[in-house]
Amino acid sequence: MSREVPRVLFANRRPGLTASLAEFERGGGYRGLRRAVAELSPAEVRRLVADSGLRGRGGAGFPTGVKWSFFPHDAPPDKYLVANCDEMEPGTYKDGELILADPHQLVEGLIVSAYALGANRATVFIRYDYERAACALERALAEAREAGYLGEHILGSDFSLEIHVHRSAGRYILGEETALLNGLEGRRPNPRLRPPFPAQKGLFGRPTNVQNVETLACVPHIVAHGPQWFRGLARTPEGAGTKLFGLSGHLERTECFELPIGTPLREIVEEWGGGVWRGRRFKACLPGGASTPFLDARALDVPMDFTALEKAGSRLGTAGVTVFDDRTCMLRVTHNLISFFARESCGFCTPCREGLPMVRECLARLEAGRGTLDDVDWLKEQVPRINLSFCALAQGAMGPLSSLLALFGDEVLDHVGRGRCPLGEG
Amino acid sequence: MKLWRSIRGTLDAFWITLRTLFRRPATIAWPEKRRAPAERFRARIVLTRDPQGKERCVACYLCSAACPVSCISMQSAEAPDGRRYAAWFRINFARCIFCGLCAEACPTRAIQMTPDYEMCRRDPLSLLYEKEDLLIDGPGKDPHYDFYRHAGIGVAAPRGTLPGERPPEDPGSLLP
Amino acid sequence: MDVLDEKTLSELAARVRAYPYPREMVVDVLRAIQERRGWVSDEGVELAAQLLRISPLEVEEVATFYDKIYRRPVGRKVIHLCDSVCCFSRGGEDILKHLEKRLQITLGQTTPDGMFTLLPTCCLGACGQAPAMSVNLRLYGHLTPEAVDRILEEERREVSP
Amino acid sequence: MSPALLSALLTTAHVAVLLGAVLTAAAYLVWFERKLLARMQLRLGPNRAGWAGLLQPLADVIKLLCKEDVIPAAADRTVYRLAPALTALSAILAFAVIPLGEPVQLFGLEHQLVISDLSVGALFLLGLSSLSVYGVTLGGFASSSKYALLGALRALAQMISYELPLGLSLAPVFLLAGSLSLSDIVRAQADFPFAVLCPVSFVLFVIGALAEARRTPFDLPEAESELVAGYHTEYSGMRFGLYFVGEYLNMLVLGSMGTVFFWGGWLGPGLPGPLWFALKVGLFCFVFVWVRATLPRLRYDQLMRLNWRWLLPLALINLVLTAAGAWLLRGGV
Amino acid sequence: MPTLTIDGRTVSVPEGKTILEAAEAAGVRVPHFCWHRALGALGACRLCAVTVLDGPQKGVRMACLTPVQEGMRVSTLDESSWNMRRSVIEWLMANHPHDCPVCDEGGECQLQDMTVAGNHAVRRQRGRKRTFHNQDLGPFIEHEMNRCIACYRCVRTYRDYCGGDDFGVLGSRDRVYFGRFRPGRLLSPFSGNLVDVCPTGTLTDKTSRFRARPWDLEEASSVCPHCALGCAVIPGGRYRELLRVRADPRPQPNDGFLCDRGRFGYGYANRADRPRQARLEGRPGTLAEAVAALRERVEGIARQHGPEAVLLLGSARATVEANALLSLWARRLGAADPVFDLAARRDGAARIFARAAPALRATLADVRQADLTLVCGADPLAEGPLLALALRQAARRGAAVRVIDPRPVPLVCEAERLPLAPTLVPEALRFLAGGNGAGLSQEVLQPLAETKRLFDAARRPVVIGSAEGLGPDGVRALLALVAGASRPDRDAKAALLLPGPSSFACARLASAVPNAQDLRRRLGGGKIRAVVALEVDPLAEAPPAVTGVIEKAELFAALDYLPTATVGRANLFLPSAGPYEQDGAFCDFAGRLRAFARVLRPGTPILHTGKGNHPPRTFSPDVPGGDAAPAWEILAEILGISGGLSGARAEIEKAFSFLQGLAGLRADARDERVLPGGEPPAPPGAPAGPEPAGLRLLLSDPFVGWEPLSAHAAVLEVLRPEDAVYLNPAELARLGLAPGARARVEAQELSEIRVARAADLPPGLAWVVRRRGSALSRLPAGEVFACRVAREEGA
Repeated sequence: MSREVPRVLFANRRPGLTASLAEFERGGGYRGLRRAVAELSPAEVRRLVADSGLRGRGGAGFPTGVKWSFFPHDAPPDKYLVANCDEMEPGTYKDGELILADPHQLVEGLIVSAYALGANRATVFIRYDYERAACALERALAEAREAGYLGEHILGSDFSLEIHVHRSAGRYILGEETALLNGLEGRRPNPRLRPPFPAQKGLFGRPTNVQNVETLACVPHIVAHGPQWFRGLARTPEGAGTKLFGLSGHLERTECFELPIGTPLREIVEEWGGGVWRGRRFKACLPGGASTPFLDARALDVPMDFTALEKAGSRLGTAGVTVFDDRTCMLRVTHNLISFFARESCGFCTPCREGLPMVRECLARLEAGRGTLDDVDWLKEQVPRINLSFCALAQGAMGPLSSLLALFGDEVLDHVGRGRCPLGEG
Repeated sequence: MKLWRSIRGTLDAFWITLRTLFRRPATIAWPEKRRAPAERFRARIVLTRDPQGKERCVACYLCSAACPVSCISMQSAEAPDGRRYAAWFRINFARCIFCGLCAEACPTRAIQMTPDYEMCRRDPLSLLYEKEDLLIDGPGKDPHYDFYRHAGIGVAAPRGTLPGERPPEDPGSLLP
Repeated sequence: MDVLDEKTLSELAARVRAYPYPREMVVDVLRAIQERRGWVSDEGVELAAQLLRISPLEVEEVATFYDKIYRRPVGRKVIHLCDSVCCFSRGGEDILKHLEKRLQITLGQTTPDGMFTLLPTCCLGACGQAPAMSVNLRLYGHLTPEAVDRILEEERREVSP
Repeated sequence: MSPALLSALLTTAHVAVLLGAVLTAAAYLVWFERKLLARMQLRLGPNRAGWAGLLQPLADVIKLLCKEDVIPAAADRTVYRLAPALTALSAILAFAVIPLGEPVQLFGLEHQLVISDLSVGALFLLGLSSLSVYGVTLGGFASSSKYALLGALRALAQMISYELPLGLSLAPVFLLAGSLSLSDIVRAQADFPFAVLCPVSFVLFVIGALAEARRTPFDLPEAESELVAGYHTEYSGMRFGLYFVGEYLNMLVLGSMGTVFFWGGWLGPGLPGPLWFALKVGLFCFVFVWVRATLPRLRYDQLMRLNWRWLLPLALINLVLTAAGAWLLRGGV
Repeated sequence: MPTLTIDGRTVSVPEGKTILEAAEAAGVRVPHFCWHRALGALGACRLCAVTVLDGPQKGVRMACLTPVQEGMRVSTLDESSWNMRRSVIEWLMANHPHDCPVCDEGGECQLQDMTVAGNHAVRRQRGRKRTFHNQDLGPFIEHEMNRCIACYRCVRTYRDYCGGDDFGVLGSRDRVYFGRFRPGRLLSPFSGNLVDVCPTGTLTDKTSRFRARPWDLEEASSVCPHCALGCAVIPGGRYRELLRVRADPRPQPNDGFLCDRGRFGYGYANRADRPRQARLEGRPGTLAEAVAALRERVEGIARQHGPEAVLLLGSARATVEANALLSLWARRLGAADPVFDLAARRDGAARIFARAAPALRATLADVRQADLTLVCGADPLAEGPLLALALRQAARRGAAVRVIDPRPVPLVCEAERLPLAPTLVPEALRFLAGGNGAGLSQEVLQPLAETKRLFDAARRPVVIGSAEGLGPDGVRALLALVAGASRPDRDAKAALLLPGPSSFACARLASAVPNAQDLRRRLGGGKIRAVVALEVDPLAEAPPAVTGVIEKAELFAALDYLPTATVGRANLFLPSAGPYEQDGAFCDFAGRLRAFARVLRPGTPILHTGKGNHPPRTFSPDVPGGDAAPAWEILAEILGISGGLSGARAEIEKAFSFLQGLAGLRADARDERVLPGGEPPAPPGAPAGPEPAGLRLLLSDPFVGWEPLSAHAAVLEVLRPEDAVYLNPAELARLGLAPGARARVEAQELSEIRVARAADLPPGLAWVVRRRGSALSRLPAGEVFACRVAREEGA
């Protein structure tokens, strides 16, 4: 907190408190909505968002404007907008923080986005464990409805919207947008075959747009302040806006910060995270949640931006930065990650259902020092093949594994050579 | 040079046959003299039992499928404990050529070849061996093999209790 | 029927009537059933099926998929201990060992007094407070063995003051 | 008793003894071949009938006589019946001109140890060997069976083809002996057997003889792996026996020819002439068996190529060279 | 039509097809598990990996999900896709049990094939294998969950294609479980398809469990004899025992699916009590004796008493050839045409439909492609189960399904119902065709008008009726409706459900004279002295007026392979061969001749001759119980026709011009010939009598229990319906009957005790489901009788 940073999404954040409607409005809330409804056509809103360079904050980083351009705005109702708050990726907790701090931002974002897309029904899909956030959101929805921001004829326009809150009951796979739609429909939440894409046939066979909570929260700010302002927030020319970075792992301070896109990793670790804990040294980190490839110390000066991180061999993902100190066995960490993915697989396609548990067994063997060089070779050949899975879950699991073999291959071989963990663990 | 080699090659052969003429014949005059066949000798076929004394044959029809002269026929049936067994099993030794393909095809080590080769009869019908004629009391070769302990379908022991198996999965389990 | 009380049942039935696709309420109905009994029994699945006008199997397909729908009996408090990478790297395993020792059960089991069921869970969204666990949806972070002891004590007291 | 009558009686007895001896020899040649082959293949061979299986030929004959004589329904019955006899007959007739030794004094008469010492004995032999093709071919055709037909066709082509090198291999011998009488040919070898003088002829003769006798490696007409039994597939009982005997008689005939033409017939030190003759024929038979135990069967195209591309030109060259050599030796007159 | 190259073979396929389908067309086999021709792509197994060498997305792709593009170059042999497929096999085999020897799928197992094809010989995993508990899925399907590879084919078949809702996938990750909520019988009447679609031994046929390996089975292309739809099947038998029936995987006509009646109803062929020996006046004899006796005695009676003394009964389940030869015999004797159906109403309806223009007759494929289907007075699930499945496929494509029937007709798809008394259905059809709807009440007319709007808008409507339900008047209205609606731009078609696999041909063979009605007159004359029943059971199917005459006949001859009541009573019995034991032809409900080939020779199964043990050790040229001959062969012998089947067929072609082409039919080539239309019979002079007053009895057929073949299959016992009489709840109360009470039902001098049940029926109607052997079941279905239902006191 040594540096002055713009505060957009966390402007109303106070520790332990949730901003009320009054607080939100005091800070300029619902200005974007008012402007959109009163001055802009839906197409203009979409244009603003496209110009702002906003990219999805849910992990894939797909440009929101492009995604919206696929949406059939002119199709007859029903059209749906879904806010994805099934935030179950290890290392990621920003959406929960966002809703708890300032739920109205999401509500406004949903309304403006629904206006832009012509959607007449919006649903917030919220994970089981975010019960507090769900309650806060429901309260905010009630307040908004009371204030006329929601319901029939919003702010006197002929635009109407209902927002539902759907509480889930666990399972990481529901974060995948088509699985989420199946879950919303009350079916088994397996990912769906694409095409048809949700924009064509989504919830109940109707056009549906699924967006991350943080993405939606950015939309009213863009409408209120303009795309140029939003682009100017970032520290790299390719980037746009700020980003919620959830810090975790072996850092002195593990909190969620709003920082401009493009903030270098070193600054995040050393200044915002307070440096690696217990005075140890940085060994590696997951820059964007459990499904992103590891970065090692050589990548500390990479700006945390979608394109720059891709060049560095990883992804910005959800920007949940998990840091590991130099006493950590990366094989052990990968084993834990793969266990997570294997357990959270929906069991639909073979590579994920059968392949991941086999990789987990193999890593367990290696970690216990019972592995062989054949096991290492076997792991290497699994990566491209499991990557051919049906949805992105198993592909996400291959991120850490492939980077483990690429960056920490010697450490893995050390396990085989010594017959135990070289770091004395396990 | 090539011609010379051809001629030498031909003459060599003559030398070999001529030399062989003065060697002791390998053939012996059975039945005056008898030789003890090796354990792997392929003669009369038997059906063996597993280490628990139960029939090894699961009547999978693989031996009859492998048999080049179609001398094996059977009918499989299911026992109350879920075991598959041969309701009847017949080998027509009048047709059998003792090639051993049946024993090779047998996935349960039930059908085995023995060294007993002296089984000529004048009446071909008496060479039809039924299950009771074929079944022996012991496990024969590979005495410790027990197919159902490796099959993985919960016949020899309750599901998931054998060394190679995990306990049965419960899709409704509380554990994620 | 003992699975749901009359009031909830009629509320749910009313919502079912209002929805064009009643099936989308399956998680809500199951959670409502679970709220009353702590878990969803076979009868609960059948009731949900009846309510939603789908077959019990179709309810069961969904119920067995979600890990927070309990299809087997649980204790009065369900402890979900996060075992994902952030909590794991900050000593989550030690907390698990401590819990197992303290409650004398292993993962998936319920204490003999029917008080606690100990279950692992994937990330609770409390990575900043690792290691973390939740007890009946109440989140506890920054766990230490001492804190765990205190929490267990408090949770126990809440049920039987 | 008039000498003419005595001579007639003697000749009759000679014929009878020769016939008996030759047939017995043929029968025991079978035993000899089976035993020899067995030993060359590390087997025991016939050992059940009599000591060392010596009664086996007898048992075989009895068996063959007792067997049912089957004639295929579609067969040409007359030719079918006749054909085996033709084979055996042509082989037996050959012995009429083969001299077994110098004339002996019997009951005061000089008796030739040959039934008829024809001045063109050699041609007679060649003619008979050509005739034996008929027995084989007609038998095969008359059987009305595909195997028999194929066997017959093969036999026909093979025997006619190999007659050429066989005949041409003998031409140098006639050249050197200056006679076609077998006795004269034998006597012409008093100093050197022709095998030494014209080894190429001898080799050609042996190969040709093997082919004429349809023996390994030239046993294509009865290649059992392809044609069951070739031209005699359909034959059973004693008719089959006749073919069988014919084949072994043929062996004896060819052995005798080899002995007469190349190894000086009955000539030899110490032992009486006929014994020498028998020994030499026996040696030939041994070689025939030895070849059978050693060489595999040729393919049909190889068989034909060997004859037309190698043996025939070689025989012609040999003839020319021998003629030239003889001409030079005699001083170029 | 994009053109692409697969493994060097060039192929053009329609736009939108996937690489996998293109490969199939090019003759390149791409390994797959979850893809299924009728179910489409899913993308779960990931086995169909191929390498796209040239195309918009290069690299390893799933063949089943990648649409073809012009100029694509695809390799299935490329190392990277080959490696992917190897890995998929390795993953699947890591937990697959080592039990192929005791698995019934062994020999026709796709996983086995793929494991061998993928060179997977050594399990590289050291981990322990996953296990599951199995469920009892009832008497038809065996469940072995350990063998499952989670290809999801079963769920998609059972739920999506067949419309069942009690089988699905439970759990998640690597413990997904395919089963039911609770153990128990699978309730869908199409559950047997799980056996065919499961690529491993997870779901296998319990009825033939452990009986034979596929390579030992004698199989042949055949036609299902259980109803008139003519589904293509491949029965398999061994040791003279019919062991299983599977659907022909080819798409036409039944799309590779079968109903449980057709699949599991084969037990009649193996019954120990099946009559296999000829019988003359109670004395066993040879077939030759019996044939000679039959000819002499029938000809004798015809000479002595005139040809009208001979009554020949044809059969819906005998082959077309046998029925045609029977007709020919009647001609030669100078007797009246055989009676092919004892139910006059059904017979009349069938004869009209059999003469309709071929273009108006819908096939199963037409039903699947339809955009509107009307089901009037028919119960497809009972009378032609695959038609109900075809209806579901139409509904899945978005077709509306409307049911006009007083009964709560069960279907496997969503349908809108309009309960209408059977007598009013023809009028409703006339209304749809543009009639004024006289006689229809206002509350019926309103939904009918809505239906008419839909019908007029539909481009490919199919109207489905049943011969029993519609009767002659209804069929006329039905044909008039579709004929009037057919225009160049739209294709309206009609389907009529008929009782048996030869019904259509029989109806065509029957002369235009209404012979079933004529029968009453002939029976009344008391002239009948000889009755020949060809594979028909009049004693169980005909009312007492008919059976009384038959039983009194001087000669009562029966040809059959089922142990029916008729066979028991006949004084001359000739064993005939069952449908899978002969070559012959059936004729499906759309009038297409369908040839089938012999699977087994007739004979007592070794199962019975060996009494569960090995067959006896004797040499004999005779097959035990092998005296039976195909009915057409017996009749050809009687008629003096030589030359086997082709001789008989040539003779038939000569005699019946509409059967032209019969001789050229071949079973394996799936030859079809459509019977031409003809001049419909004149309407009967007097319409059916007035509707009886008071309580009316309506009979209908069940899925299992009436159809003669499956009624003799013991394994289907569980599917047999309860002996119940269904009444409107108000009616029940009026009669003083509680649901579950025993009630005596009387109609037409027949009476029977049944359990009273409430059902969603119009008032004034008592509904009884027929069961072979029960008294009321001798009444014809479709007609309405006055009846009495009263409480039955006492035990």
